[in-house]
Order: sequence, then C-alpha cells, then structure tokens
Amino acid sequence: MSESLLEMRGISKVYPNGVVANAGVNFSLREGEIHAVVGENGAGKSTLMKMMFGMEEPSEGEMLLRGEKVRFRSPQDAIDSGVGMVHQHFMLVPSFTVVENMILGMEPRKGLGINRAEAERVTRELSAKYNLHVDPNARVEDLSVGMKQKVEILKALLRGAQILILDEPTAVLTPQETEELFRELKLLKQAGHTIVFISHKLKEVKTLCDRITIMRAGRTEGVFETASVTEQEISRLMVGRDVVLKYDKEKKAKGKPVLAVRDLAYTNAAGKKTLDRVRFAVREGHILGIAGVEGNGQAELVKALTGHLPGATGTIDVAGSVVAGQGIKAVRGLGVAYIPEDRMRQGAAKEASIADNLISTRYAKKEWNRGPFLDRRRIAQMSKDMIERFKIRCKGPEQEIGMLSGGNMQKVIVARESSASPRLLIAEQPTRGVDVGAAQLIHQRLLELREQGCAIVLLSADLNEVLELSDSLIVLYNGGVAAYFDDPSGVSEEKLGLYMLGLEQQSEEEAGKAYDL
Amino acid sequence: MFNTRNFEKIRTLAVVLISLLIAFLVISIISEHPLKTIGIFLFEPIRTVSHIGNVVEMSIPLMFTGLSVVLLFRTNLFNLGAEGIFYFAAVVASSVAIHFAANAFFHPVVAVLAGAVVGALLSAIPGILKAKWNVNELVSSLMFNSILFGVGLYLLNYYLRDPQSFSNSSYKFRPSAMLDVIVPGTRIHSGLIVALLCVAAGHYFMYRTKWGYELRMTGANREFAEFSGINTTKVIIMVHLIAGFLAGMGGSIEVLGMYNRLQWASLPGYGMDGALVALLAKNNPASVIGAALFLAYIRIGADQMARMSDVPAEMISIIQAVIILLISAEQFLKFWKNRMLLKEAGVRE
Amino acid sequence: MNELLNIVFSTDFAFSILRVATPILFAALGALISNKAGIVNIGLEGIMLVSALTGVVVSAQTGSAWVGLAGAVLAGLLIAAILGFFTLKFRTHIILGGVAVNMFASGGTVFILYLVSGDKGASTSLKSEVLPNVRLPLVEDIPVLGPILSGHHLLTYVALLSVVAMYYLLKRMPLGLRIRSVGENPHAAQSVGVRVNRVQFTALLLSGLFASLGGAYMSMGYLSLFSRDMTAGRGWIGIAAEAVGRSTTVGTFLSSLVFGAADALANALQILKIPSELVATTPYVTTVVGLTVYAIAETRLKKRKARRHSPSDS
Amino acid sequence: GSNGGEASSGSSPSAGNSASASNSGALKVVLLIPGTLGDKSFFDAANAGLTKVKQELGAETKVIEMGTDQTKWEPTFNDVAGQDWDVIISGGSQITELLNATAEQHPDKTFINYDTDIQETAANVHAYSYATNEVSFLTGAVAALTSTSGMPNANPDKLIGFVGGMDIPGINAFLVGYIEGAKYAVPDIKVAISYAGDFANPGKGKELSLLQYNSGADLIFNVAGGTGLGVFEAAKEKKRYAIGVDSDQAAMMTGTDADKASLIVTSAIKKIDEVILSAVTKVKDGSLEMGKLEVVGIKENGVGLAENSIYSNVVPEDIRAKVEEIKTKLTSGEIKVDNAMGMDTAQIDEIRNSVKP
Ligand SMILES: Nc1ncnc2c1ncn2[C@@H]1O[C@H](COP(=O)(O)OP(=O)(O)OP(=O)(O)O)[C@@H](O)[C@H]1O
Ligand SMILES: Nc1ncnc2c1ncn2[C@@H]1O[C@H](COP(=O)(O)OP(=O)(O)OP(=O)(O)O)[C@@H](O)[C@H]1O
Ligand SMILES: [Mg+2]
Ligand SMILES: [Mg+2]
Repeated sequence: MSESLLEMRGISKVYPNGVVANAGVNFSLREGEIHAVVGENGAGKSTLMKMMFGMEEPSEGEMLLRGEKVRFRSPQDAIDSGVGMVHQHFMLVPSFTVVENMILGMEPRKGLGINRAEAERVTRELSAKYNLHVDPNARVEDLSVGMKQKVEILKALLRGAQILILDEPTAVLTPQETEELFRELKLLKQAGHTIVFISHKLKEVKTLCDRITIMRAGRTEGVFETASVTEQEISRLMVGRDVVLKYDKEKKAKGKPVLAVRDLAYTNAAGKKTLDRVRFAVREGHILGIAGVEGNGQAELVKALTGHLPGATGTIDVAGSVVAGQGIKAVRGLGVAYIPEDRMRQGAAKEASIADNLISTRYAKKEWNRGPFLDRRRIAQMSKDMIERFKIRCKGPEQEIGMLSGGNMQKVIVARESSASPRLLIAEQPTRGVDVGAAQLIHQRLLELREQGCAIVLLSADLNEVLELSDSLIVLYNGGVAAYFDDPSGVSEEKLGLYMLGLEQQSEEEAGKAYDL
Repeated sequence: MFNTRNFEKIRTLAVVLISLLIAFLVISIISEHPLKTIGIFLFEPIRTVSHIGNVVEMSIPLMFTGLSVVLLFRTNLFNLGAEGIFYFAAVVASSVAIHFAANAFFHPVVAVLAGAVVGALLSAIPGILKAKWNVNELVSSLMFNSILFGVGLYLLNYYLRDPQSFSNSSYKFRPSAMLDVIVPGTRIHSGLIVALLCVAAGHYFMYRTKWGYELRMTGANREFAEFSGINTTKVIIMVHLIAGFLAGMGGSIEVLGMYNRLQWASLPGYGMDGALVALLAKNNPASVIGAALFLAYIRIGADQMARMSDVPAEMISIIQAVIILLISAEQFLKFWKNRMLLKEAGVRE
Repeated sequence: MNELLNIVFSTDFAFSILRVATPILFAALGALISNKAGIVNIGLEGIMLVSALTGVVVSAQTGSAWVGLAGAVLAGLLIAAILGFFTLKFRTHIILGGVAVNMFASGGTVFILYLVSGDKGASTSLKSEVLPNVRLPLVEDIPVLGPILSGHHLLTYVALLSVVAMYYLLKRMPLGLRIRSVGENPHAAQSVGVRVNRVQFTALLLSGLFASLGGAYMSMGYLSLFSRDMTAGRGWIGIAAEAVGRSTTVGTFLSSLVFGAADALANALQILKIPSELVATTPYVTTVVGLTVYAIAETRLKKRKARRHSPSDS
Repeated sequence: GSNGGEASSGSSPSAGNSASASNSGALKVVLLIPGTLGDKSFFDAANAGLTKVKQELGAETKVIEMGTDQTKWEPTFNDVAGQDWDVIISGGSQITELLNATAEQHPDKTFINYDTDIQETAANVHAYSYATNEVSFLTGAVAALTSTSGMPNANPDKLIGFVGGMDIPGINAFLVGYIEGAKYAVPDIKVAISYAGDFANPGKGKELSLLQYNSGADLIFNVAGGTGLGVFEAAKEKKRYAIGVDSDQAAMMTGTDADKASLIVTSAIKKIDEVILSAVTKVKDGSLEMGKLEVVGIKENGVGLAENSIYSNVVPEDIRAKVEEIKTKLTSGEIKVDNAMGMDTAQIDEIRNSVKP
C-alpha cells in the first residue's frame, strides 16, 4: 500500500437531503496508472470523486496523498495538490470565452486588472502542447460537446493536474471522438499523469484501464487488475447477479401507422437550421431507434413531438391528429407518453413523494378523484403495485423521490409513463446513467409495451442499446435524416459512427424509406 | 423522538429557544430587573382573559397573510405582495363600509368580499406577468407594495377622509359594517372563524384536491409539472388569485374587526409578517394557526413588557430577525441530523 | 408654467438631480454587485437605515465625521456579513434574510437610538458631525456645467467614482470575472477552485458597503441627523433602478439618474398640484412597466426570429 | 424638554401593577401616549406637562407609550382604566372616540383629552382644542415682516414659504392662519406652499425647502413632523430663516447645533404642558368643568410663539413690537382668524391662490 499515490480510507458521505452516497469506501491510486471506477448508477462514484477533488467534504474518513494525510476543503486545495477533474456534467460558464473559462480562478494579472494577452498566450501554448485544439476567443456556449470536453481537459492541465479524474467522459462522444480521447489519455499517461476513468461502458474500461475499482450501493466491492477479470464478472460484481445483455424479440408483422412525421423543419433563434425536412413514420408494436451525436437535432425533434416547438414547420400526425401548435397536455391526450432525458428537471419533482410523482400525468382523470378530492386510497394502492412491479428500492410510496438513487428514480418515471397504456412512447435516453440491472428492467418494459402494440421512438446515445432494441433505425446528422436502416441487427457501431459524424450519407431516396406508410 | 423524522420539529423548537435566550440576553443588558421583565414578556400575554384576547386578535390578520404567503411560497413563487394588497383591500372594504348601506349581515360580507376580490385581481397582475413573460415576481410584487400603498393613501386622503379630523382618518364606518365580537370580554371578532375556516380549506385544498396537487407540483418543479401536462401558467395565476383573495380578506377583516375608521398612513406590516408566519409554519397551511399565535404572543409580550418595564417594545424586532434567519437556515443543526442519518444507515457502531 | 420651466432649466435643478440621485445610486450599485454574484439582496433599505444611524451616533460620540463614516461603513459591512453568514453558511433563504434585515433595521434603529439618546424619533439631541461638500478646482469655473458638477457632497463624488470602479471591477478585474462566473454558473466556478461562498460573501460585503455609504450620505451630509425611517424607500428605489438598468453598470447608473431626476421633478411639480401620494409611486410603476416591456419584447423577439427563419426553409 | 428615558424610569416599574396600592394622599395621574415619545412635539410636550404635575403637585405619575399600532390602544386603555389611577390623560383626535368610550365605562375616573378636534365629549372628560389658526396668524406676521425687513438673511423679495406634511385640514388650519397673518402684516406678500405627502421623510422636506429658498423665500414655516427636520437643514444650508411647530424647535437644537437653531426665529407652540398642568391643578381643587371641549387660544395661553432668546436676539425690536400689538388684538377679539377645519377644498384653494407667487 505504500506505493499508493493517493489513498482514501473509510470514506462516508451523507448529502444534505439525507442520501448516504458513500459508506466506508476504500480507494487507492497508483502513480502513472489509468484506474477505472465502475458501478451502477447511484453507486457513489461521482460522489467519491467529488470528495477527491474537494467539491464535497467527506462526512467521515481520511485521505492520504503520497502517504501524507490531506484534507481538501475546496477544489482549490485539490488543485494545489495536483488533482484535476473533468466532471460528468460540463463545468463551464456559457457566456464566457474559452480563455476566460481557462483562466477563471487563476487569472494572470497586470496591475489591478486581468492580463488578457498573457491569458490568451498560455491557452494557445497549452492547446498546442497537448494537441487539443480550440479557438481561444470563441464563446463556450457556441462550442460542440467534444470541444467543450477539450476545454475541460485543458482547464485541468493548465492547473497543473498530475492526477486527472474523468467522470464519464465518453457518455456524450461518438466512437471516433472516444478513440481520439483515448489516444490523448494514453499520451497523458506516458507523460506521467495518473488518470481516474469512470464509465458504464465496460468494453472501454477493458481497453483503456490498468486497474478497476468496483462500487456498489455506496461501498467498494473490490479492486482488480483489468486483465484478470472479464466483463461478465465485472457486471456481476456491480449488480450482484448475472446480467443478460441480449434480448429475444420476435420480428412482428407491421401494424397500423401511429406516428407520421413529414418535412419537419425548424430554425432556431440564432438562425441555425436545427431540423431539416425530417421524415419518418412509426407503426404499432414497432420501435424506431434514433441515433446521432448530441446536438444534431434530437432535442428539437423531441420538443416538436411533444408539442413544445412553436415555429416548427411540416406536419406531425399522431394517430391521425395533428400535433403542431398543441401543448404537451393535448399531445398526452392523444395517448402519447414521454420519458424525458433529464429526469431531475422534466421527469420528476424531487421534493414530492413517489406517489405524487407516479400520478402526475393522470391525477386529473375522473377515476383518480372522488368528488372534489383525489382518491388517496386508490393512488396509494397503485403506488404500492408499481413499487413492487418495478422493484423500486424505497421505504414506501410516501418517501421523497429525491432520496432515491438515479436508477430507482428512473424506474419511477418509466413506471409512470409506461403504465398508462400509451399509444406512442417517446423514450429519450431511458437508461442514461442507470445501472445495468435497472437498465435491463427498463429494456424489458419497453419490449413489453412493444408486444402490447405501443409504438416507441427510442433516442439514445448508447449505440448498443439502440441496435439491440430497435426494429428500425435512423441516424440524425445536422438536423436531417442521414441514414435509415430497416434491420439494425446487421449494423455495426463503427458504421453507425460514420453516419453520425457526417462522414457518410445515404441518398435521399434511401433515407426517405423511413417515411413508409 | 430523536430521529430524523422529528428533526424539523426539534429544529424549530431549538430556534425558538435560542431566540428567547437572545431576548433574555438583550433584556438583561438593558433592564434593571431582568428576571421580572422577562417574566412579563413570557407570561403577561396569558395572565388575563383580555390579554389572551389580544393575542388571538392579533393572530387573525397574521393567519390570513400567513396562509396567503404559504400558498405562494409552496408554488415556489417569491412574491411578497401580501403587504400592499392587505392595505389596499382595507381601503376598499372601508369605502364599502362608509359609502354603502346594508343590513348587519350583508354589509360586512359585501365589504370583505369587495376587499378580497379587489385583492385577488390586483394580485393577479404580478401573477400574469410571471406566468406569461416570466417577469420576476419578487421585484414586481415589491414594487406593487409601494404602488398600492401610494394609491390607497391617495384614495384615503381624497375620497374617504373625514374633513373634521386632523389626520388621515376616514369617515366612521357604518355600524352595520363592523364585525361582531364573538368572545365577550375580548375583542375577538367573527373574523377568527373565517380565518380558521380559510386555514382548514387551505389545508384540504393543498393536500386533497387536484388543484392543490397542481400547485404543489408546479412549486416543486415547474418544468416537470409542465411536462406532465399541467398548465402551470394557469396554476400560477390561480395561486396569485387565491393568495391575493386571502390577503385582501385579511386586510378587510382586520379593518372592520378592529377599527371603526381607517387610519393607516403607512403600510401596517402584516404582509411581511405573513412571510415570517409561513416560515414558522414550514409552508404547511395547518401550521399557520400555531405560527400566527406564536408571533402574536411574543409581540403582545413585548408590548406588555414595554408598558410595564423599562425595556422598549422595539426590542422584539431583533428577536424576529433572529427567528427568521435561523428558521430558514437549512444547514442550521444539519450536522447533527447527518450524524443521526449515518447512525440510521448503520455506518456507525 | 413659466415658473416651472425656470425651475427645471436652472443649474440648481440639475445640481439637485445628482444630490437626490446619490442615495438611490448607492443602493442600486449595492443591488447590482450582489445580483451579479447571484444573490438578491433586498436588505439594502435596512442596511442604509442602520448605517445612517451609526454614522450619527459614532460621529457624535467621537466628534469626528470621518470616524462616523467609518462607523457607518463598518455597521453596513457587519449587517451584510451577518446576512452573508446566515445565507451562505446556514443556507438561510436570501430573500427571507433580507426581510429579516429590514425588520431588524426599522425597529432596531429606533431601539438603539432610544438607548443612546433617550429619543425614539430623531437624533437632534446628539451633536453629530457631517462630511464636507467638495468644490472641484478647475471644473467649477466651467460655465453652466461648473455649478452643476462642483460643490457636491463628498459622497456624491464617491458614488460617481463607484460607478467607474464598478465598471472596471466587473469588466476587467479578476474579482469581477469571478463574481460574474459565480452568478452565472456557481458549479463551474467552484470546480476551478473559485470559492463560491467567499466570492458571494465578498459581493455581499461590497453590496453592504455601497448601501452603507448611501446611509451615511443620508444622515451625514444630505441631512445632518437621523430620524426614524428616514431612508423612506430609497433602498427599494435603488433595487428598482438596478432592475430597470437590466443589471448593467451603465444602465443602472442611468436609471438611477432618471429616478433621481423624476424625484426632483416631482418636487418642482408641486406647483401643478398632482397628489404627492401618486407622484411617489412613479419609480415603482416605471419599474413594473419597464420589466414587463423588456420581458414581452424578449419573448416576442424569440418568437419572431423563429418565425422569420422557418417559412423560407420549407 | 425632558426625554422619554427620564419619563419611564421616573415612574416606578411596579406602578402598573394595581396590587401595589398607593400611599394615601397623592393624586395618581397616568398619561397614555398614542405613539412613542421623542417626537419633539405633542408627545414630548405632554410628557413635560406630566413631569410638571409630578414636581409641582406632588402627584404619582406614569407614562405609557402605546405605539403606533392602533389595535393596541383599546386594550391599554382598558387595562389602565381598570387600575387605581385617579386621572387618565391622553390626547389626539385619533384617540378621542376611544377615550370617550372608556370614560363612559369608568364614570368614577377623571379623563383629560389634551388635544382633539372632535366636539363630542363624555361626561367625565375634559377636552382641549388649540386655536392653531391664531398662533399661525402670529407666525405669518413674523414671517412677512421678516421677509421685508433688513435682517441679515432676508432679501427684498416679498416671498415666504410653507412646508406641510400633507394636504389635510389639520395642516391647512395652520396654513390659513399663516396666510392671513402674513397678509395682515404685509398685504402684498406671496407664499410658496408645498406638501411632502409624508411625515417621516426629512430628505424630501429638505428638497422642497431648497426649492422655495432658491425661488426667493427667506423664511419657511414647517408644519411637517419628521419631514420638517429637513426644512431646518435647508435653512442652515441656505442661511435663511425658518419657523418651527408644536414645540420650541430651536430649543431642542441649541445644544447640538447652535447655528441651525439661531435661524429658527420662533415656533408655533401648543402649550400642551401648561394645559396639562393647569387641568390637573383644577382637578385637584375640583374646579375642572367636565363634559366640555375647551378651545384654548392666545387669550387662554393655550398656544403662543416661542419667545426664546433667539426670538429676542434675532428678530428686530420693531417686528416684535408689531407682533405684540397683534397679540393684543387677538386676545381682545379685534382680530378674528378663519379656521380651515370645515372649509371645503375650493375655499382653501381660493386662499392659497390669493398669495400665489
Ligand atoms: N448533490 C447531491 N445531493 C443529494 N444527493 C446526491 C447529490 N449528488 C448525488 N446524490 C445522490 O447520491 C447517490 C450517489 O450519487 P453519485 O452521483 O455519486 O452516483 P454515481 O455512482 O456517480 O452514479 P452515476 O453513474 O449515475 O453518475 C445517488 O443516490 C444520488 O442521487
Ligand atoms: N435603463 C437604461 N436607460 C438607458 N440606457 C440604458 C439602460 N440600460 C441600458 N442602457 C444602455 O445599454 C447599454 C448597456 O450597457 P453595457 O452593456 O455597456 O453595460 P455594462 O456596464 O457593460 O454592464 P456589464 O458590465 O454588466 O456588461 C448602455 O450603453 C446604456 O446606454
Ligand atoms: Mg456519476
Ligand atoms: Mg424677502
């Protein structure tokens, strides 16, 4: 153990809302290694890293750096000790330029003011040195996701990070971008940096990392040399049981069309065409996968489908009714259910109870009310059923949903959206940040709905998921349909990546087959 | 008792105790007979029936504004406009009480409803601005307080003022408009019954009806509510209407229950007190009763103290500030809760 | 009417605009700096009141206006620090913290005045000092402008310099960059080692500093005494001015001047006999109308842009 | 005058407790202030009166500040009336109805209302009303004569000023007397008139006064409570004159700001302290007539100018002689002053327009 560069012992963390995110965790990092931390969603990985970076203070436990006891009260302490972190969610000030973001907190000075010339010089120098090219004077809000990540890594390096923590850096990247990142990380390793790498993609972990720490439910399950364990074993340790990654699904006869999108186009306030003549259709009992790099029109597409995009042109039919210009309430009235990407913002009300969150789309219906009052008994009964059926780990229907782990929270949302016998389900990143066990449960539920004849639009950054579940698949690039695959099972992730990056493009006729009535 | 479920109650109790301790400290510094003085502060409000009556009387307007603010805060609307509406509604109710005639049942009903309805309509303006164009309701409601005060004072001075009187006081209300005393020996008036009914209605509304559900969800996460199909624009306007109605009712009832003419030449402060009551009540309608009584109690205690000892009543403003700061201090005593949580999670021992 | 024009186009009137606008400007700068850091400080009125009293009491005790000013500033900083301690450390809701400060100030100043002087109304029994007026050597000789710009109270010039300092601080200084980052994305700021609490605390202290200068101006120059509730809503008008100025330094400065001018004009308009109760509401009405117009314009603009682009695409 | 601190500690803290019954002979007198002390005006004057009652009549006394929240007045009155006080004093129009009602419930006690405009009076109440129009007539004369005098800070313009708290009858009672007195002394005098709309905004008071001084007024009569403190500030800044109201406002500043005080040539005083002392004296010898509203003017020594050292040093002999002459005429009834109470707006406007600059 004396060889440890950094060691955490007996770390516990209780968040102000009462969640115990870490309970007696031990973690150690060797100099010069790339060390993976894996675990289900809510296992406490990010929390542990935030403590290593001084963003959260441990409720209990101690930390040693090169054998010396250290205590980081703020990220500044961590930065001073050579720890840098690239967060799961970007930590950038959108209205600032790249340079301003780079120097924030360590501004070079000239008199009382900021030395802007010097700031720009160091930014250029560093990005040349590490081969991470960015425009120093661009506003960060205008940058692509990949670019933003480069800025994040540069920020850490500028602060002299010897230990670099990367929290799920690949979740939003294309395979190609991921590969590029891996090359850069290996370079950094050669340059003597130590890297902590968090990912849910075990394949990546296997190819990149030297050692793996596995976490489950706020505790460490063990540390392994990467070479000595298989993906299956890791999964089992993470979830505590075997996970089936393959689903048997029957090819079904084509049903009636439920959703028809024709010539959908939209130009945003900045004048950028974010949707460009999108055409596709989805039938009963059919799952349409939508792949694409973030920012290629998915967000706008979902907004349009849920009646949230005034100013869009073209038509969207749900079971013969036109969606355009109607609010989400009316859209839901047509039998549309929606699992939003951001569960904290659109999917749930954290301070409300599980029961309150389960009833949110149907509380107004007659059967849930008795006279002027809500039928509390009936709601409680339904909540209990859901908790049982979806194996939601909680204390009961009255518990605040904010106290649940991310995966369990997602289960509540899926339970709500899938139990109203929808005609059409729009599932946006339904398993993002969810552990394998929960993901499996959610996938099975989607397939059940498919069996019952529900049409499903599945948007996901997890290509494996899209390929595995979809009956057909489109790729969005630059707001338009770049490719359509009738049978995704034959398509490789690499090939998809080429379409996603715009390196290849199907003819209009080929892509147009997505709109097949 | 000492588990996380009771934490909020224990914390509120601790804050109250700390505040009283500070009160005692301040009193000891100033007073020549600190023990006697604090005795007056603590016990005088319940020494006689009429003093108890004073506490209850004062709690009535606090219940109305407190409930009004609870609804707004619960919807996550930081609107402090109850103050101006309380005042303006009192002006409206006074004009009805002065310029219209009716029998002793309908006259107060009409006057109070007039004040309440005007309050609701005025309150709806910042509500609509917020709901439709996301105009910051805090700023607009604060501005409305000053606007309503100015206009109300103008109406008082130009249309209601008794030319016989030296200062800004209105004509006398017609006796038919005034509220009846319901407890002999005190001035507790029928407004108390209305206040209690409103609190009960507020409780059932918030927790048992679908409209209350919409309100709570909009407050907990507006975007989520929106995505669930709740028309949050409507909810926000509705809450403003109800809150304005309650604050307006409070102003009308206060003036008709406690005065025989309108003489307010400055904002009476009950709106801001409503925020304090809402805080003490932890945004629960039912707890508004206790919170309002508590606040009235310490104020009457301070008045008695000022009257019977050498400590001025303004001392209470220090205590109130401490209570507000500590009660809404989320992190205050949290370390202790965390320790309990770790224990409950089985990490310790 | 002629009379009125004579008043409005006199140098005295122009001079009075700056004089009347000074406390509003201080309050508005206080609102601006805290808002930039993401903290809404509605306790400005209370801080002004406490500082106004402290300046009087301390200068009366020490016989020195400068010590009095220092006392006023320290009192303002102290209140801001207490507010900051509770809101940043204990997570007291900032708005409620502001309500607490105001509640404390309106009663507490009377309480303290009583303890110090035995009076509850005004400090006339205290022999307090005032800060000087300043004549600007070269400026005062310029025709027309000279008499308008020279001869103001020391703190009026401090207020004007504060505007420049504020602009420089926010645009050019590291602290300004940090304050803006904390206001816009505190997590990002925290992740690069900016101590969010500390920056917010600093901003709050600066906010208290400006408010306290406004308070000192009220009782140690503009007037030479303290009387209960003497700030008479100037703190709120400052908040209004910041909102109408859309949280920019220049906008805040200009709208403070406009509110000052409106107030001065209202005094001059006494001749027209518009009810003063209604006149007093103008800054507030302006603010609500201003905020609404901005908000509607923004919504419209978004919609129009979207609409303008779309038809040509399909 | 004396201050609130003395008043409170001067009375025993236990006095409020009826259990501690009194030592036989002394008259027990309590004063209820509908507001707080420290206004340098009515309330402080009443308090001073009570102090005189204690000193000169040997009575046991106590002052209670009831604060500005009117809902608390009634319980205080009831509490106090239930205790063993012989004489209960309070004052102000706002308190009058309450005082009468309490008096009716406690016919055994004697009540004194030291300042009211309301006619109705209960059988065991003696009430006073002050002829503020008469004393304002005198201030108007002083002002007009000052403006046309050769006094160091006066100018040749025949213009004087008036700053009122609000445009209400109580304030206009002063204004009408002021205008009539000024015109009596200098027929073609002009009067600049402003109302602050607020009794607690000295900043506003200062601005309004500066405008008046800048337009040529050399003296301003302040009838604006706390706002009026700003009038004196402006007077000091502009080195012009002012006249105070309600109490001797120069006296309260001579110790702390002699320069400012020396510009406050006089004040229009309601002699509340004298009135209270004389009323309690009459209670003692049984000569106070109950159930009556008594108007006290110059003749009754209920109102008057503050004839302090500033008045005698700053105001020239001839002006003072002229004022004395007017005073005699007021006492004898030769001069009658109009009263704004009960006038409608048009009448008041007519009077205001007659002296419009
Ligand atoms: N700021 C916070 N306040 C309260 N609870 C939190 C906070 N951050 C995380 N949690 C909770 O702590 C637990 C651990 O979260 P953490 O983010 O560390 O998990 P993770 O392993 O990183 O999961 P993921 O794979 O989803 O990123 C979860 O239950 C989460 O809901
Ligand atoms: N209320 C207002 N009245 C008049 N003009 C205004 C107002 N608000 C803004 N402006 C104008 O808009 C411009 C905005 O100023 P600017 O953007 O330079 O502010 P700033 O001081 O740079 O603020 P920041 O440092 O926050 O960006 C100013 O040039 C000013 O003329
Ligand atoms: Mg994480
Ligand atoms: Mg003259």
